[in-house]
Amino acid sequence: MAVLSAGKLGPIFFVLIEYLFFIEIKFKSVEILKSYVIGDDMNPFQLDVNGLEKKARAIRRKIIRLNADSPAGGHTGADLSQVEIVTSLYFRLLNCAPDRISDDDRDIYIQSKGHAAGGYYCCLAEAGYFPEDWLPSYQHNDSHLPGHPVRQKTPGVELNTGALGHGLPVAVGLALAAKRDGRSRKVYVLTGDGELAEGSNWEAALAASHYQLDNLIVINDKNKLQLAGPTEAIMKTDPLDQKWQAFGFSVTQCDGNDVASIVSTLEGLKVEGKPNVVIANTTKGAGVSFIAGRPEWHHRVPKGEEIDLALKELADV
Amino acid sequence: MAVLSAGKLGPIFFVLIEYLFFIEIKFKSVEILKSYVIGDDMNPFQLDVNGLEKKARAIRRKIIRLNADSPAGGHTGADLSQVEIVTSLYFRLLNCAPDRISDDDRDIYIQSKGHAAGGYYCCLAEAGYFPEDWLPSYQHNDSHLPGHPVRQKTPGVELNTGALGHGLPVAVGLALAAKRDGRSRKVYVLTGDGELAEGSNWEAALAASHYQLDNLIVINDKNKLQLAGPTEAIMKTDPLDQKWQAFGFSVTQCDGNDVASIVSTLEGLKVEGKPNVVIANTTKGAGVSFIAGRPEWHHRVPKGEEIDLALKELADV
Amino acid sequence: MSNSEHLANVMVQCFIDAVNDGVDLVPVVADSTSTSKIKPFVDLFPGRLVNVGIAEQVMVGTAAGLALAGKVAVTCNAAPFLMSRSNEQIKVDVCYNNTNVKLFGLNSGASYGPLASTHHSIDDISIMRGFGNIQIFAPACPVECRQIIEYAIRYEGPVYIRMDGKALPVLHDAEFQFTAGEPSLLREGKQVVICALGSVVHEAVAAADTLKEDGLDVAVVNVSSIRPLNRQRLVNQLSGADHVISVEEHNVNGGLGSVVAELMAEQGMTAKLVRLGVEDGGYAAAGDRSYTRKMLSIDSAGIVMVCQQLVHETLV
Amino acid sequence: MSNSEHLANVMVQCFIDAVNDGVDLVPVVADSTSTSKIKPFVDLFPGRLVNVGIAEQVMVGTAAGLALAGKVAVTCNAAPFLMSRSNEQIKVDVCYNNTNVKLFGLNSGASYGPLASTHHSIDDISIMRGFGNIQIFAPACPVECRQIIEYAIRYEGPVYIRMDGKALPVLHDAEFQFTAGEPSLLREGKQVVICALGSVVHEAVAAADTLKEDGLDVAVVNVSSIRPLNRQRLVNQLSGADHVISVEEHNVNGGLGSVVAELMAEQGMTAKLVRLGVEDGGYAAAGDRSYTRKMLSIDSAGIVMVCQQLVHETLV
Ligand SMILES: Cc1ncc(C[n+]2csc(CCOP(=O)(O)OP(=O)(O)O)c2C)c(N)n1
Ligand SMILES: Cc1ncc(C[n+]2csc(CCOP(=O)(O)OP(=O)(O)O)c2C)c(N)n1
Ligand SMILES: [Mg+2]
Ligand SMILES: [Mg+2]
Repeated sequence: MAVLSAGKLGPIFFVLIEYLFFIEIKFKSVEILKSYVIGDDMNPFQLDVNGLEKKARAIRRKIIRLNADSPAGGHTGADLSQVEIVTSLYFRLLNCAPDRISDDDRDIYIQSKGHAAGGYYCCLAEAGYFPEDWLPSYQHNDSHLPGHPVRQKTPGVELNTGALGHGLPVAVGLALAAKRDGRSRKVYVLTGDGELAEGSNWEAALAASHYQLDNLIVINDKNKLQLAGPTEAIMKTDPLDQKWQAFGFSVTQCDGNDVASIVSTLEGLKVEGKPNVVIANTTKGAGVSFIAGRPEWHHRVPKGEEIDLALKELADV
Repeated sequence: MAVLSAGKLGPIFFVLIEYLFFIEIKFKSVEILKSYVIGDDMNPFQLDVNGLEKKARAIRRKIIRLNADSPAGGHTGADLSQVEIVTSLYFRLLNCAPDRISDDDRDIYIQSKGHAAGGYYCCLAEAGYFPEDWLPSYQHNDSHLPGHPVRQKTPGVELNTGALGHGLPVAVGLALAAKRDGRSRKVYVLTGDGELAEGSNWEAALAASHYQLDNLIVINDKNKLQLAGPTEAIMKTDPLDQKWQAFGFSVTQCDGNDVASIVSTLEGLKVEGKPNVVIANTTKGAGVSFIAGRPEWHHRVPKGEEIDLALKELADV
Repeated sequence: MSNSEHLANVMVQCFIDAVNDGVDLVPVVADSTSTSKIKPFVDLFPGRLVNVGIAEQVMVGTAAGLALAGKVAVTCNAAPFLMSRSNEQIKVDVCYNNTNVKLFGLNSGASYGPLASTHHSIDDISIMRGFGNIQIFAPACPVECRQIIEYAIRYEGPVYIRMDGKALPVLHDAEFQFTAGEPSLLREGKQVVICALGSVVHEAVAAADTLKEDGLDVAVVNVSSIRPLNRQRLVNQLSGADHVISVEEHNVNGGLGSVVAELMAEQGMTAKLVRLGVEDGGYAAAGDRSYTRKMLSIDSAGIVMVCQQLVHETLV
Repeated sequence: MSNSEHLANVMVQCFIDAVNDGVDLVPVVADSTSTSKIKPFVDLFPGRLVNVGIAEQVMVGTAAGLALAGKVAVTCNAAPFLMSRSNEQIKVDVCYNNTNVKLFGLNSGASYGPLASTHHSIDDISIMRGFGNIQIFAPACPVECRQIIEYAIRYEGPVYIRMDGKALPVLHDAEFQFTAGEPSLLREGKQVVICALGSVVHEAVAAADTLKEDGLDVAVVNVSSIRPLNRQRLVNQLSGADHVISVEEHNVNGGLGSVVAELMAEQGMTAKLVRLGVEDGGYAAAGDRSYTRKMLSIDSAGIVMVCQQLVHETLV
């Protein structure tokens, strides 16, 4: 209920919602999540499950086109993996809007898995942070949209990332500052699962727990693949839940390619003196049959008829 | 029984010993640990508990004098904290000897908490790795014994350390090589407890577990103090056992200022596909009443009458 | 360009040859198997590669441990993460401990062009020059690369090799014999001497050839060996010129530009130096290689222009 | 020397003054409260300091996050670990993100003398010069130090300040006014110009004064501002000399020695440069400060000797 109470709304309705998800009934196609009353200090979209799913599809289509147009390859699998997570954040959960990108109280989203910049850009464009027609310039010379996020170039980007394992330490600083300044801001960080082998994450985890940063929410895009193959085979980071627990985090799991599961999990997080981690179980390349679960799509872009095939699979029905 | 079977000795006697310790009877002053038959490929001292305790006292006296003589301060508390650990290793457990410091099959000890170089040197000198009369040159210009271990300068030193968090990653490489080469060698690493905030340790822990390095033994000198004060207050690394477990280690605890507890724990370690960690509960500055448990002795040396007071407390009875 | 080859392929072939020759070589990667194009090695020698996952500190620490145990440990991953993420492991575990580790900085410089500055390594030579013990090389072509790696594998001690991320054409002929420390004169000329290293040596050579057609006499020295360096040889190669230009896909601070500047200042040479590369305090642009180079004036056209201006100024 | 002060004390006093002035300054340390002598600050402003434990990566990352949230974040810990362990966090989180973080490299150079090379930071200026955006300073005395820190706290953007680990006497008089970028001429002279930075400026001044008694005319320039740097001013200060010497408790590569070399080579100066410091590929000896400096010829006696040799050679 963290986000909610931050939004200063009555929690009763959401307790109900939370309960519905708790008993794990997935009304995926039913409009069960009612919109908030939209205020200045909240997410301007407030989409329900249906709306989020539609957005997710639209963002996926953008991802396919963006990568197909890229002159320098792209991380299609990583982009697709996180779609529901970033969609849920930008279209419902984040207290942030394109016209409030410097608001001191806005929620912060940090794309620690910076190589999925393409997916991040498509979401930001869809949410109106910059003009859609920037997307075809992805990775072109002097583009507003380089191969990894650069805050000086792209409105809405909060942190230049690309070297893995940088998001969480910076998020610790942001969350700590918010605590000290008495701000309601929350700080969300999205990491990969392979990325969690970086020791910097565990340094930050210790500090987050030590300083009781319950305004910090780490989301692990646990797609079980990293660059060279399955995380289990390359460098096992499992059991993730036990690691986070031992490092003082409150741990929740969700289906990271299911907006209902993500939303209910994130809206249900407790604020009780511990940083939160959500292990989002995902499929790398989710949404496109011939990309999903295939390690070779970590750094590969759709070509030729793959483009149409993918777009067809992603069409609205 | 890892160390033992490496030493190719019958395990029956030690099962008994293990049992005795298991039921936590401390025969500290009784000679319960019989000597091994001394062979070429084992520790040349093979001291029993009495012998180890005597050595520990001798090493502590050396530590007091060494630090008192130092022109550049010293880490007296950190030196004293680890005495029983290094004494048990060098005078009983390590398959290494002054005349076999380049033997490819020797066990390796890595002093990851390099700032306790003084304590390390005193132990090495006591074990005959270099002349005793080098000790007063500790931290002098161009000394064989600089303020942190330098393998090019001091016989017996395996790794230049001093920046915390370097020992374990290197130990992973050593242990991995031993596995691949079919060597019986074991690799021991001593870390501090504050040191475990360094992410490099957890990177190495993942790798050690992934590569099933059961020839690797990490010992945490858990004295509950770091430089600035109590580890709990500065940056809590607890619960250590849960952290190591979640990172795939086999975890044991012992009283790190009790040679019997250390020896029985280390001799009782299982070799079953997992790296081992021994959480050695110690007191920083152990053995000297006015140093023990005092954070200010992290970087302080005995002066004036403190020297005699300390030596008196450490006299053989 | 039919004889172009990607330096990583050359590297992997050298590894294979070394193991076949009985060298106990162990590559260590950090999830960087594709970056290092190591598959042929893994296919031939399964179980030899060590992959520590996305963890550069332990990659280098592990390599140092393997080396202490008698292996020839070679790390292969992207240069920017090697330099920065494992900086202290290189400083301490490799250089200070003087372990027999060979560090390959793959896709160095702005090879990763559009991936932007987290992926650019424009300070690797500078960083290595600040560390003790380690030898430092930057091959400019596949032939030289092979010989440098063969040398490095046999040399006992730490070595850093800066590797470009694109296929490079051959520069040296069959008789070429690499000697550690020797800068090689690729084009003779007296008016301007261009010193370059790595892949931009090709830009320098192309520039010199263009300028020759315009009647300008421009030398090109390939300084592939940064440490050791036969300083006297380089001094001889520079002396007599009115102008010296250093060209590198690297910051103008601390790398080749500084090496040349140091020599010239120590000798009190009257020639004037122009250092081309990433300017003080700046970054390489995110974009394709030719764009990035153009922005830095380290493509052949940029070098030509700088040379012409310099010679023109001298004449005026 | 009655007016000697430890630079860390100056630093902490500046922090206190800044907070009292309403600056939202947050010091971040990595178990380095004693190293940074921060207790008076903590006593006055309990709950303001952030101690992340022995974890330099998260120290710098956290500082960047605090800065993004509007704080003036200052990190205080030993220079060697800052430079190397958090190298990529400085590169990315501070420099590339251009965050308002001030990095204090405490006990830099060989301040930690007998603690040996893991504790020496003899490449920090070189490393910082390879990064973008960040400004770089090395104060030589408490008066200058205070003014540099006051400037840095008000300047919006990343700054690195190299801090010596010993009490240093005052060099500048009360009227001294630090200006970022300005090298200051401490002694005038025409035969030799000594450029120095940080605590060895005192060695250079002592050497110049000794040499003056011997009738040699030696200038001393304190290059406390490495970036920005008024290059033309430094060129003017150097021009006319037969010899230039750079003196630094740092590697001769990439730091002040290279800065001076680059300027001289670019200008085609005929003066000859001698770079004093840790030699290429070497280390500073483990020992007390005077011993270490003696070994490197960067103590006043060593500098005097080098100057005498140079002038003698010129006469012969
Ligand atoms: C510090 C660092 N090391 C290596 C890389 C290269 N790299 C980019 S993506 C990637 C794999 C990431 O896997 P994971 O974290 O699981 O993210 P996913 O793509 O699966 O979402 C690697 C190794 C990097 N960007 N940064
Ligand atoms: C990378 C690094 N950071 C900081 C230090 C400075 N330092 C030396 S000892 C020490 C405290 C160590 O505490 P702990 O690990 O608990 O060891 P103990 O002395 O208690 O045995 C610190 C912070 C260092 N040597 N290396
Ligand atoms: Mg993954
Ligand atoms: Mg401790």
